[in-house]
Amino acid sequence: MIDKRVASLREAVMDIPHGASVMIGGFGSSGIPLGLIEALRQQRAGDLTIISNNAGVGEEGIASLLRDGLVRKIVCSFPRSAGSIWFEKRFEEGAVELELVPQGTLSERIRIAGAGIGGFLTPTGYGTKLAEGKETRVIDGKGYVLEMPLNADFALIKAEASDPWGNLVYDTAGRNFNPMMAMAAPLSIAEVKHIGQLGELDPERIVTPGIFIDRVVSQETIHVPT
Amino acid sequence: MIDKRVASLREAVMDIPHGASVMIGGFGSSGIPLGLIEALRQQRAGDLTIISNNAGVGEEGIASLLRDGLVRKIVCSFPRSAGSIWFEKRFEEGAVELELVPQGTLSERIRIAGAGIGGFLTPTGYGTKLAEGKETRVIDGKGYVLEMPLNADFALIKAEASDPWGNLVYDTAGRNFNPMMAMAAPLSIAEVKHIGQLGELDPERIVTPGIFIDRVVSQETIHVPT
Amino acid sequence: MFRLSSEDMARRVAEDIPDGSYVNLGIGMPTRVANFVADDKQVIYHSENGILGVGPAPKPGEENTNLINAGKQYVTLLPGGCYFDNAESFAMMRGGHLDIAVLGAFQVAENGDLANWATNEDRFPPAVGGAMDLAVGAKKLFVIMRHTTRENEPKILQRCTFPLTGMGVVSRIFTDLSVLDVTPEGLRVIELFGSNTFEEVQSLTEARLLPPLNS
Amino acid sequence: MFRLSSEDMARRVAEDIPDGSYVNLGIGMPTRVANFVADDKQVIYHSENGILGVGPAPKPGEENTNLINAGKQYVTLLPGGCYFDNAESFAMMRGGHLDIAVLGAFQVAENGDLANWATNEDRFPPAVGGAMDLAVGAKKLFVIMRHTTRENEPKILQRCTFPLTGMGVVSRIFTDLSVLDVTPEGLRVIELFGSNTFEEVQSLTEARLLPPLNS
Repeated sequence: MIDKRVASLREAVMDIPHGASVMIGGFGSSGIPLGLIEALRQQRAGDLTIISNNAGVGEEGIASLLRDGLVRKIVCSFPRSAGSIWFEKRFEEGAVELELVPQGTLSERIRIAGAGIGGFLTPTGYGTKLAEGKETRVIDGKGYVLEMPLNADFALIKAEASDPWGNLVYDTAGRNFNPMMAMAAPLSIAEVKHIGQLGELDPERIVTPGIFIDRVVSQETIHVPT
Repeated sequence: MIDKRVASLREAVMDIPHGASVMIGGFGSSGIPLGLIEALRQQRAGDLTIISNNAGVGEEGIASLLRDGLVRKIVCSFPRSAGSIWFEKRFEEGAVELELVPQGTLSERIRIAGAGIGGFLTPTGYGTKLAEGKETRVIDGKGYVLEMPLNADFALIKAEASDPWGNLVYDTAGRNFNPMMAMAAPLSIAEVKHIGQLGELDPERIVTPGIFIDRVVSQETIHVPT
Repeated sequence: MFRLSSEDMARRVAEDIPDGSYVNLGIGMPTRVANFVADDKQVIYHSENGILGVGPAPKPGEENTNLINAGKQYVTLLPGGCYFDNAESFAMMRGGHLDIAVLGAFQVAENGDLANWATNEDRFPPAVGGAMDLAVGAKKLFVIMRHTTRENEPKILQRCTFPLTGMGVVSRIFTDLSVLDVTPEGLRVIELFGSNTFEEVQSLTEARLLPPLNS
Repeated sequence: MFRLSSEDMARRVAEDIPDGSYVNLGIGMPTRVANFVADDKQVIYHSENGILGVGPAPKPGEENTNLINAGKQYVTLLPGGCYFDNAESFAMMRGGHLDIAVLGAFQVAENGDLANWATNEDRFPPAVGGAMDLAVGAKKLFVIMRHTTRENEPKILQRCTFPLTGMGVVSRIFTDLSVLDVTPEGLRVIELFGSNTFEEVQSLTEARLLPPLNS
């Protein structure tokens, strides 16, 4: 029997160890697994490498991991936003390392890691500082940078609904990085609003097939301890 | 006003010229734009390069283009099936050139052509006859072949339903190569069962965003002349 | 010198967006261009996080935290719009499917080089987002920016001095003084606002300009 | 020699498919394995054209020409199944997300090389389909084939003489005579069917075999 449901956010992230690399879905306020991040923060694993489009704002989400000193390195495209105070502070202190990746290169590097592809040639960033030290080539007069796969030990995913097999449907623009990240980690954990019965989700609306998901946890049945 | 509807299959393929490269969606009997192929056959453009997973069976679809001598070259993964008599005949005669591509490499080459990527490294085919003459490299002990984008002048797409903006939803496994091919040609033409009003399609179910589609033609309003 | 207001700059860019275009508007001033596109034009807006057919801001109380644009503002979806993941969104951008992207800039060079993501004196950690992908991918890249810095230094240069976003990517520059096209021959002034003369605009530009073709 | 029937070969493969596995079955004999997986196991079948959760054949009259498997047979979708495009389907395969793939073969070499898509005497134009992607991508690759050709020539060789599908990709070989594992030390017999002896199986195998560990 395949049943990927776990009973609590705490249990869902319990085995993420010190030093792990963790992908976290989301774009701004959209599609972020805030419950899983909070459970990870309380779990106190540190020295983390976080891969996410943004670096968090205010006091919640990735910002709370930075505030608590749990992050060693962050890989993202847009760390600085209105309110990204904890990222800015930790970066200025030299406490957190930043790998800045153009957004489309970030999502494609994650996708190819999940797709078993060893690298790809992108025109993005050619001739810029972000391509320094990278292999390049010119094909038919157009310059390309060779970019490599980006995977992680764990992926924290946010979706709208799931089923016991881990199939996921999303709400509006909440997809963003979640579908690719679900593919790129050997252990992908999804936080959803609702887990239905098998067959309840419209198969034509499923965006992330359950094969990419290892655990699902529903906000209906769990409570984030504070 | 954006309105991509055209009145007939004939009109939809009218400007495909002699010598054009044409992608055709489908896998076996599934998701093939049979009406557009028949209109293309009647239009009599020849010397075509056809990119499709299969080479047609019986007397319809790609097989009818081969029978009528309209195809110069075929790029596919699985040309030989029960009933692929016209492909076999034309191939034996030396009348049609074959470029055989592993299926996953075929769909990814088409995808990257649509995604503006200049090449990718795949482990598929490494050390085999299908990688002969291609650039290879070994990364962390694993061998990869560099594969290049595959685009075409036109793409013929089959979907279930559309709207005036060209958004497409599919039926079950009818997606197959259609979504990637829609991206990889400057002129993509979709044959659908039904064209609804704008807003009629569930935005969460749309698989091919209309930006990739240039013309849609509905089987409801058109009739294939015979 | 006659200088357009920010609003009029956005209005001028909007004039050059044809009916039926797929358009991505960058964060900040570029986003305002949408306010001035004539009602008789149908323009489909793309948002890099994964939306095509972005609609206006929702009514108060109807905001959905998942439904935001690249600038993290609440938006809605028009009928005919749809959603997709970030990899597909950037496939659209990088793959040349968007007709027009409008971006702000720190500097533009006469060969079309764009610098809009970092300066040499950053006190903040850098951020790049989707600018580099848009720069290489859009069929036409419009830049909207003031012609000079607040200190009246030229921003249109022979070579950019700030880190590049993309090489030779800009199609057209809309400033508060004029409109300029990047051409194989160099930067050509195609419109002068108000009473501005070619010589006046040249004097505020480091790159050498070509005069309007019909002047 | 004791030789398993095709049915019993498929039954034997089915025994080695664990509960909860994601499995791709190749066209032909591999597809029959599904018929013998015990009812108390939940196995999710993948079809390369873009299905996860492939169900049994539809009732007559309920066929959908769009809903077919890789072998072009009509199928159904189980509750919990879903659809995706071919690029995503092969991302699953190439990316190592499938637990087991079962393929037929012309030849297997002692180092795990697989030859299953072309011979040297093809009278037909070649076809490769998804075999090469499955070969490199599945976590475990099971081969199901007769131990020898119809002419009693060995198919398990020191080196394949037919064009390769993949290098060093096979995990386990199920033949009508025995089950063999590809190990760093070489091909090890892990099961002998009926009264077959190690020596008898070796005599029908070109590659040198290692005896069962507990024999």
